[in-house]
Amino acid sequence: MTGSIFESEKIKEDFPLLEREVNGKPIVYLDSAATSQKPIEVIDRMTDYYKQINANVHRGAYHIAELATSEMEETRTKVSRFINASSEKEIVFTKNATEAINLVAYTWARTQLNEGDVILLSSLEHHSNIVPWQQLSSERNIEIRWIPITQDGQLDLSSMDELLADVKLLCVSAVSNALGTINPVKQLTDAAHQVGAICLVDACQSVPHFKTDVAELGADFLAFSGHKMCGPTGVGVLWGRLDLLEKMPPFLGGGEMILNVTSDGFTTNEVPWKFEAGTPPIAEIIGLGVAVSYLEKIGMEAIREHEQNLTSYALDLLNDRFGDDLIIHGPGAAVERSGVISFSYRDIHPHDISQVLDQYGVCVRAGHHCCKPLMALLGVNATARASLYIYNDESDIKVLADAINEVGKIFS
Amino acid sequence: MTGSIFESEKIKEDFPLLEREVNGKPIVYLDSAATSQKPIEVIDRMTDYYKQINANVHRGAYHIAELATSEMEETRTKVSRFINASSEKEIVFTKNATEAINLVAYTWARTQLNEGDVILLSSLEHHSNIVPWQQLSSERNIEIRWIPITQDGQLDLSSMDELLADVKLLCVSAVSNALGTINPVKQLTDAAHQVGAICLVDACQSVPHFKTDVAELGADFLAFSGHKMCGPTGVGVLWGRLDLLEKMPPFLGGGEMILNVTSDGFTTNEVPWKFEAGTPPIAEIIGLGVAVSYLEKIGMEAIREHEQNLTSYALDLLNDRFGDDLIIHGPGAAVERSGVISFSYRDIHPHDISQVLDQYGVCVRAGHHCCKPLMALLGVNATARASLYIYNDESDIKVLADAINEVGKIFS
Amino acid sequence: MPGLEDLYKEIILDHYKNPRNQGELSVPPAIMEEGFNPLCGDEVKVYVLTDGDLIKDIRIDGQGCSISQASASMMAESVIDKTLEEAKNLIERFKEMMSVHESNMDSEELSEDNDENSLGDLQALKGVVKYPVRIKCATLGWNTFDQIITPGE
Amino acid sequence: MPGLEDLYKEIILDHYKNPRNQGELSVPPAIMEEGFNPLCGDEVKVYVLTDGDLIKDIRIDGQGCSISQASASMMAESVIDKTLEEAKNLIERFKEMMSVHESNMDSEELSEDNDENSLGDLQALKGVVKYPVRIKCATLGWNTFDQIITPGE
Ligand SMILES: Cc1ncc(COP(=O)(O)O)c(C=O)c1O
Ligand SMILES: Cc1ncc(COP(=O)(O)O)c(C=O)c1O
Repeated sequence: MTGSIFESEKIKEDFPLLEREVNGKPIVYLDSAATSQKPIEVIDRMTDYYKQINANVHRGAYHIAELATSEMEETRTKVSRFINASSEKEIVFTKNATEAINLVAYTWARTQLNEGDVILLSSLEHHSNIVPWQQLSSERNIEIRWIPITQDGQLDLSSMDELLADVKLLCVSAVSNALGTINPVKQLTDAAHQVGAICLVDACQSVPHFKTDVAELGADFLAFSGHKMCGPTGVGVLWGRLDLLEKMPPFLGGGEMILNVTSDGFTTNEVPWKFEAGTPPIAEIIGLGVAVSYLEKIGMEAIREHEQNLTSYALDLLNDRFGDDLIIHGPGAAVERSGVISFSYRDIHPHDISQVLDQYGVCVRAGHHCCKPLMALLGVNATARASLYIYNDESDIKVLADAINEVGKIFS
Repeated sequence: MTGSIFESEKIKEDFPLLEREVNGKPIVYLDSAATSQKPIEVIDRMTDYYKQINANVHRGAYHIAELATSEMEETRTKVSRFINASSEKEIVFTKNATEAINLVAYTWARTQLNEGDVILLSSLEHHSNIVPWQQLSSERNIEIRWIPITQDGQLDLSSMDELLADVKLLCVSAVSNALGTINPVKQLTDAAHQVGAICLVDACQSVPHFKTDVAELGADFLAFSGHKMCGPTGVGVLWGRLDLLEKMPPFLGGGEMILNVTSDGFTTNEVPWKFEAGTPPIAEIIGLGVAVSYLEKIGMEAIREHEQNLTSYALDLLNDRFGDDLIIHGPGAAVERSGVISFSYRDIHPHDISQVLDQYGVCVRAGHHCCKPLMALLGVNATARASLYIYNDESDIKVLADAINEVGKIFS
Repeated sequence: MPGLEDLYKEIILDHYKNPRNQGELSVPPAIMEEGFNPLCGDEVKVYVLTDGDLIKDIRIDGQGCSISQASASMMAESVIDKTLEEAKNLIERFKEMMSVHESNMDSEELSEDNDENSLGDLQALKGVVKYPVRIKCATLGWNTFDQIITPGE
Repeated sequence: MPGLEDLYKEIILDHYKNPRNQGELSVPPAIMEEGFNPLCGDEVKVYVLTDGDLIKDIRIDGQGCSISQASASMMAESVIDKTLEEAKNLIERFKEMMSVHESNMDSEELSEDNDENSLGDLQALKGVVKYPVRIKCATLGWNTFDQIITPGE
């Protein structure tokens, strides 16, 4: 089925790492929620950057500096179109999604939120969308409130009205990295806007896998990382509504973000450069631009369709094969979730599961997935997590299942 | 002369970009103070990382995640030895030097400095070592005081005693990026420590060019960037004394920097991970490790000797050829300066100089070099700046001089 | 000067060496705005004296490269004695010329077009689009002038 | 289970399935410390009851993988009824074994050595050094125990 719309065999060939072996077995990479593999064109473009046009940006009047600058700035435009931003000025490059969220916490939130205000978080959030708010909360005596979850790891919106009282900021992930739950972002942002709150969407797990439209989501801020969407490490993106960005004070101070500096003080540069202090991750931004083009070439709708089909296949296969021995956390149906499959197998610790799977070339993550509050709610310490991407296919799922079976034998 | 100790022709071959042409002329790259070119082994190692072991670090129990983690952590050890830190725990990876300085401003300084305290800056500082302090100053009513400079762009230490009154933090660059001045860091840190101040050294322009020993410098914090020392963009380093780092609150909040998170709050991870929130620039850190090995292979003493000889050659050549038409800012003797040569030529605007030089393949920077307060003191708006590195040789200087001559013809 | 002919045209060098309308005006009655080019440190001060709808006088002060100086000088010459409306129109057309369109970049032949929208001498600056970093130099004076006559933007 | 024999030895699996000294002690008189492995979320609680210099009782509570559970269980068995001095010495030798030396990593043959410093059953954990990520699992209980008997560190 999945083969018909999507040539996953051909896509696999774009990713050099997937040709390697681990412990004498072909690698089966199922940890794309942590970081994705990179297609050869992304790797090559960065190599070419260093071999052909490497120069510091924005200030050089010479040829290669102009090339580097314009390629970097073209990526800004590309990214802004990719998420349907209204202007490339709304795209701030950071080092990762975590910095993007912290930027909002240090600038927008620290000028707008005060004692008595409430920040509403979903119980599915990643530490990167929790800890910055806890830091602020303890500084300012701001209340953090949690949207509870249902048994199957979906947000429980039954008491949103009470939850929203005094809320000034809603922080929610579009897709949970721990369970794969797709959250009803638009419904949440609509409700939050009704009470005048601002909405930050953590899109780390959605931008790589779904068509993203910041307007449709009703987001005011949106954060994601390059390395989970076929791009390199070292670059992330904060999108923000232009009017908000323009009113925010700067964050990091230094080169690039100033218009003028005297011994008495400084004036800030225009948005978005106001938020990009110091030499940017130039090669990485350019690499991200190639990654965006790569994903667009395949098509975000096709990607989602492939992943949904494959997830459905995986859920069925694992349930059929292991029955009650294997519990898959999160929503039951593939349509309600991304390609993240978080599971418990008997009472075997996820760390041991992952160690044995590695012996069969299978890469899955074991742990709390940076979601300790969620793990506490689920009543587990950790889970094993297999997460899919464009280069995975049914054969990968079969190898996974066979390897899980071997785990059972050791810890019987 | 320089050829004898240093095979610059062979070194040039390590840098693929230096083989290219610009406007039909072989490139003459003289902007290493902005960013250096990268040797092939650094580029190749990052490519290999993405092709062989790309995986998110620290949390994966599978083989390639272990390889990525250990290579990243080995780089920490390598960097700590390179600057003679007492432990690899003192090495915090950031996105650039600017973030490193801001980290100190947001954590150490915001918990230690209060109204009435004084921050002492040298007048040679880069905006990245000025603006973070101005941001703090305006928040807290902290005084910023400036160490003046002499006519030839050296720090004027004649009234240090008065300058040091109430100083709690000294921020000084080891080498000026605008003038190349080598500052007497040890003398300054000794004086500052006498009044109980903490010393932050901006080592962006020294670590790539001089043997660096944090203990010998008497630094408490030291910041530098990977991209100026043959490493990739997207990675910088903060070194800090372990006891200071351990007492500092965290900066960015998120994954990696926590030990535990509950819905009520979080506990921080150990130093240095406490300061490394989110997915680190993994490929970039690994690339930086290769850059450090590359520099060590050549030898920092040999690098300095080569650069000093070449600077001396350049100063003589330019002075001889252009006489009073060309003013070289900063100290007169090569021994007092790095390979940064900042100059004014007649009354021709540096932007125009650099534009014409580009026509001859020569890359120099024109502008304020992120040192506007210094430019104000020098009474210029901008300068043209040629900056040397290991791969430059006498022929590059000759091409520069010939091209400057052409500039003169156009704007006669 | 191979390759630089498009940038450093005769008329640009002339305006650079002999800038028109240099100096200051007393504020008030004139209005002054300051512009910075954060990339190279250039600063420009534009003084404008209006009489109703008419730009009676304009002066340029500050430091900058040949392109920013010449562009501001040529701007001053073009807008003096014009109405605000006409000046705004000119700014718009100038910025249009300075924006990096594929067409602008590609056209080997940077010919002056002769329709009613002709920018006259200002056409000489068209070569700047080939050097994206210099566009900010060319538009510095214009943006600053724009801030004066289109306030509150 | 090709390749995993060094990690999942018989004795380790036995301690994992039948952990010794599991449970709690009342605090006081016992002392309790909690340890976290930030990488995988494992938590361990170590309770120690001393009588003068003697470790009278030790209990382990918490959740973790086979390696962290087995290691803590084996630790408890080894230190009960020992003096603090002896326990500290054992901690040191165990950590030494767990540190990634070239020699440790290279030795294909992870043989038990038989000199007076032998760690006895604990030697079975030596295979963990081949899997650097798991070292933190193996040392979690030990570090937590160390915090109790070497306070103020
Ligand atoms: C002296 C000095 N300090 C700080 C910086 C800032 O470094 P980065 O832009 O890599 O953060 C630079 C380089 O631009 C520099 O030369
Ligand atoms: C949902 C979610 N939010 C935030 C992050 C943090 O991203 P990064 O580590 O790239 O900053 C991640 C990934 O680890 C994630 O999955």
